[in-house]
Amino acid sequence: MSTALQTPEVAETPNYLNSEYGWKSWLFTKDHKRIAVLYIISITVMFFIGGIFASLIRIELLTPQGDLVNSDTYNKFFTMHGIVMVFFFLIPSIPATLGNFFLPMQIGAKDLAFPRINLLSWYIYIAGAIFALSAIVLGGVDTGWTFYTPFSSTYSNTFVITAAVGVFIAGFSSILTGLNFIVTVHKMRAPGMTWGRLPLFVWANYATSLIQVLGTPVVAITLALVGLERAFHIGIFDPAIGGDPILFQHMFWFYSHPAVYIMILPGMGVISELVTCFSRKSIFGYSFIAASSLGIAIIGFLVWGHHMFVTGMSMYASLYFSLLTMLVAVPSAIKVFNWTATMFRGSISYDTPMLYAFGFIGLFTIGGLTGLFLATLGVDVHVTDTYFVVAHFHYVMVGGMVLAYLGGMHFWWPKITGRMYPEGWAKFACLLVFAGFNLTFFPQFITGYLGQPRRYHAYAPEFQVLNVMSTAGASVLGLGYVIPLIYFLWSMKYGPKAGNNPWNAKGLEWQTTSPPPTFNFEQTPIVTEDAYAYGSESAPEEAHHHD
Amino acid sequence: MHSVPSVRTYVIVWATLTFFTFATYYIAQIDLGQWNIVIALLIAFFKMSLVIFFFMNLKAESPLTKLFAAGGFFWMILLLGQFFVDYISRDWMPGGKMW
Amino acid sequence: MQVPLFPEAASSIARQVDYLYAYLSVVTIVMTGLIFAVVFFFAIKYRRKSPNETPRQIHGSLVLEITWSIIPFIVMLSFFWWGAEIFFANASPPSNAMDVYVVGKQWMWKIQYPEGTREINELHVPIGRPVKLTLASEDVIHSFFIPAFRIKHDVVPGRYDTMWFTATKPGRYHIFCAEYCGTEHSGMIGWVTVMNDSDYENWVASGGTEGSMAQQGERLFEQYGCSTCHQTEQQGRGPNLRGLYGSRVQLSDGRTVLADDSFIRESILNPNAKVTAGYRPDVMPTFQGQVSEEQLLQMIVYIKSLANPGAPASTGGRQ
Amino acid sequence: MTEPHSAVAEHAEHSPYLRHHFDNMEQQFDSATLGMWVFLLTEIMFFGGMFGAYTVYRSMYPEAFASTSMHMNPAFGAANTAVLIVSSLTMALAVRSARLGKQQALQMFLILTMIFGIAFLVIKGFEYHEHWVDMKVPLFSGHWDYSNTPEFPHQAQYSHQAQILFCFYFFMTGFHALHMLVGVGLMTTILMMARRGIFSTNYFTPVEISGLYWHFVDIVWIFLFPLLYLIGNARKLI
Repeated sequence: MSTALQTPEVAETPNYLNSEYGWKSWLFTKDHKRIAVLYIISITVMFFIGGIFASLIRIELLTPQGDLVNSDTYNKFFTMHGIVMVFFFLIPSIPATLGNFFLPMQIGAKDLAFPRINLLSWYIYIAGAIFALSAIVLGGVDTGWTFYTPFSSTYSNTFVITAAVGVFIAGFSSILTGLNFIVTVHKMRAPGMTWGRLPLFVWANYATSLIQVLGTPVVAITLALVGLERAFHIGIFDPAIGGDPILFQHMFWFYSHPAVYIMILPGMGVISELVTCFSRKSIFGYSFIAASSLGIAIIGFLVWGHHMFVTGMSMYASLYFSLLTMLVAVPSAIKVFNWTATMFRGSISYDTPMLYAFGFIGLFTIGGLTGLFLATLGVDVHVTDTYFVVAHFHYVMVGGMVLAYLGGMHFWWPKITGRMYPEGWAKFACLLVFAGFNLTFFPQFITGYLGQPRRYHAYAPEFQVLNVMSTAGASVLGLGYVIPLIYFLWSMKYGPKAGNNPWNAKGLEWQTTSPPPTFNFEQTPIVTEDAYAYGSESAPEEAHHHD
Repeated sequence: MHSVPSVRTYVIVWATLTFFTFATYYIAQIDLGQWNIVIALLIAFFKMSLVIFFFMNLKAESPLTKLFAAGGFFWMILLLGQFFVDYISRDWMPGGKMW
Repeated sequence: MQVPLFPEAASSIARQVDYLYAYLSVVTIVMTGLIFAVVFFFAIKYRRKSPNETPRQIHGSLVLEITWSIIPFIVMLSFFWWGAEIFFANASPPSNAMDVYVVGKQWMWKIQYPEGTREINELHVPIGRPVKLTLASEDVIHSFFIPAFRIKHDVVPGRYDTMWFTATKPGRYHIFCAEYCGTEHSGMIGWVTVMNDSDYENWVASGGTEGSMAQQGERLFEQYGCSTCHQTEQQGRGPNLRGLYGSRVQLSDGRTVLADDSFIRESILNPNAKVTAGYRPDVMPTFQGQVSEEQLLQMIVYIKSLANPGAPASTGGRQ
Repeated sequence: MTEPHSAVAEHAEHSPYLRHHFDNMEQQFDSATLGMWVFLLTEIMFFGGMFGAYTVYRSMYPEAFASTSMHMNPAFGAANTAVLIVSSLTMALAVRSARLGKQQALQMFLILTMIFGIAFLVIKGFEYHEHWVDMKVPLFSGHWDYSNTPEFPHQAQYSHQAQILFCFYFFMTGFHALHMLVGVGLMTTILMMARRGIFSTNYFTPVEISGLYWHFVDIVWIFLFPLLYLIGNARKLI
């Protein structure tokens, strides 16, 4: 790596960034890499908007009395935090940014199969985001991101329809991304890129796409039904006319449980790339990791009922969903074990992306195992709808998904921009994120078991100590997020040139120049090796000389 | 690229579809109890298959396309089936013991 | 300030849930510790020593894959089994449970006892006796949660839900609404007071000036004119309700249903949804919007009291 | 890992409609077709959500659904089914013409498809109008009444659940009609492309995938017809 940094580049090679200039060249681009950059900018904005709401929630919860804002405002805070983070950050996060950028490159394609649809999906995302944000500006929404009826359809006095329309629209953006990925993986692979040679990041995104395509339409129609019910005071979930509010929950979770796999699966794909690259090892159990991605996607559709054990769903259904939930944990466990085994006898470096991967493996293990608490019927009755749930999904979503996203961003940043980020600051920020995260969310497992219900504006005073710890952790975590934002922006101008392959990584995306040219490759590559062939003769030092 | 079916095939398919449309209409006028819905759905499935295999020419498509088409219906049935895991067992009386 | 790891355990199942939780926690800690330890060990032992080293490649091991699929699965099945055991054992209340009726409303819990006492956000129960709560909601979904008892159940509008517990330790414990229900969700809290038997008897005796729930129900029955058609001594235009509760009713469309709380509730609010065989459907008007959830419960308790043929109608309530 | 690869063969059959990122027309056509089928997958799930909810309520309130269905006019439904099936036939023939390069026939069949599609919407409009006059549109409170069915005097008892079935009726047929409108729009676009002489035996992808969409919308109706119109026709209840 050091050699690469010191190699001075004589002139900028033609690449996707300097091929055209001006805002039009960005807003009308059909290049998947530019669209990925547009997505990175938009989801970063959404992430920080969601983050502001999170900070406000944590500041409010410093004291048990609920004295900072009134309860109505607080309810809007957590609702907007949920809606923005789930639908406008987590779901598009890795697929629409890193996936959009690197999935075509990793399979040796010039672009996604439908570049115009790809651009359209970004515009749809922006339209959805505008609706969701206008709901905030108009006065907020207070239903929680789950939009449970009949509260959302009848009782809430806030801008539910605006927010629901935003989510509805954003759903189509997600569908189009998924559709594009599926077709691209099937039809656009370079010669020699067989299914058995696909990088695991591609497998993970493919599995994610299946969920996006199969699940998202159901939540779209469900939210449409809620919107219609709200607008015309007539509908199918209203108990007064014989409707069943629990049916709404079934329809909502049919998508929204698999949706958590939309969020985490691509993160798992990133970790497979990181662990192999920074251990210089071929992945342990390639086919098991690939199959477990598909397994998670498929079984993930069968387990949604574990959100509903105390809702009055039939207890036989509870039994069924509990058992299947145990089953879906197996492929996740397989992944964790295989990543760990990959490091065995490797050549492990401590570059920032690998630190994030370490963090991911640990935190995801905690997040996954605490998920089993919630799948276990006897315990779930007590801990569901408490802070235990909040802690669990933040361990998976923030400890898992956001760490993977940051790890992937650091890993591919030199390819995206052609520049290195400052390593020292990056390690420091990674440490802050890890420490701040644990301090924020670990205490919530305890408050949860002690019985603090979630979505409480004011809480019983005995929970205060743990809540203060959470808030303290959140401020560290917040700092850990702001630092990368600053140094990434800084590095775009002042970062040292990265060279084509600073990590000596395998994978087709590293075989082309940094930043990549508009059509990714000078000539369509022909693949002759398995993914992660770190032992093969195109040895690290050789790659240096090419720079 | 693909074989092109003859006009004759299309017309026969259309005639069959129309025939079954009226068949389903008239059968619905006869009280067959629970069988009314079964027959109506069987006819609908049959008509759907005709449209998919002939009009949409799925029979000439690749196995991959067939897999995706079948997957859609499978997934919808899965959605329904899992709704009914809850709904059919709501009234079962739980004994105190598990099994 | 001391931070406990477990909330107070004040019901018969609390300790069972705690043991299961402890088992899950131990497995989690051991597994996480193991993964952390191995990752740390590998990271240090196999750290990159020279920039150009190329480790020997290992591609996988079927034996290992099968091992680390099967063993976790068996452990998870043990979670499932134990959890399902507790869940099922507590699914339906014992037949000798005493009844308490809970109505959730934005943003309070309204509690009635068969004896006629009514409270808001306060629940008094005797120690050592199974208590069955019948839950109804007037508006949105709420969730009745008593952390010290380790129980929780959603309160869904348009239907009845039940939950039960046996308190084991005198004291005052939190009641929370656990399902987000609107502006003052976090204010929808209360206290359950567990009392010794004698204290409880005294407390019961001190309250309730409006008569028992069954008596209140009977008054409503007169007030709404139900008794014109549903006569208890002879056959009226509607079915005789004596002995109805708990029996199986033949419907006009051929089905039979159990005459339970939900059936009676539906029959009052939407009388024509399930019509008893031999009766005309369009005779009885709907009472939707006229009776509150609390009144409905009183009428149900009254009809329930008619189930026992020997007992006079107006002595409702406690066994 | 990689080596340069000569792409001469891929440029052999170069068409002006081959997009830069595809190797050849075959790949482009296959991608578009697969993409459409994947899109139809999402459409199945979109309608599937409604069909799922419908099935739950129908199993909950079978009698109410049967009696409420008496308000529908199966003659309209059957006529519309027939119209849609004819439009599917003309669409299939349009695709066939495109494949064989018969440009005149293609345009004619596209116009016919549009006519039948619009006929469907017009019939649907009459039907909606009839429901409106009949006070069966659950839009504004006080403007609906489910009790006036001469064939079935006891409808009043089901007035609650009747609203549910009518909600399904309007949501499902409404979303279906919306899809028909989109389909007619697609046909217009394709027709204009055909008039500009874009299609050839080498390039007819837009016709092919619009055809798939059109047939799918037809299939949805094939299910809506028996599920909404024909529930209770044979039942003489109570």
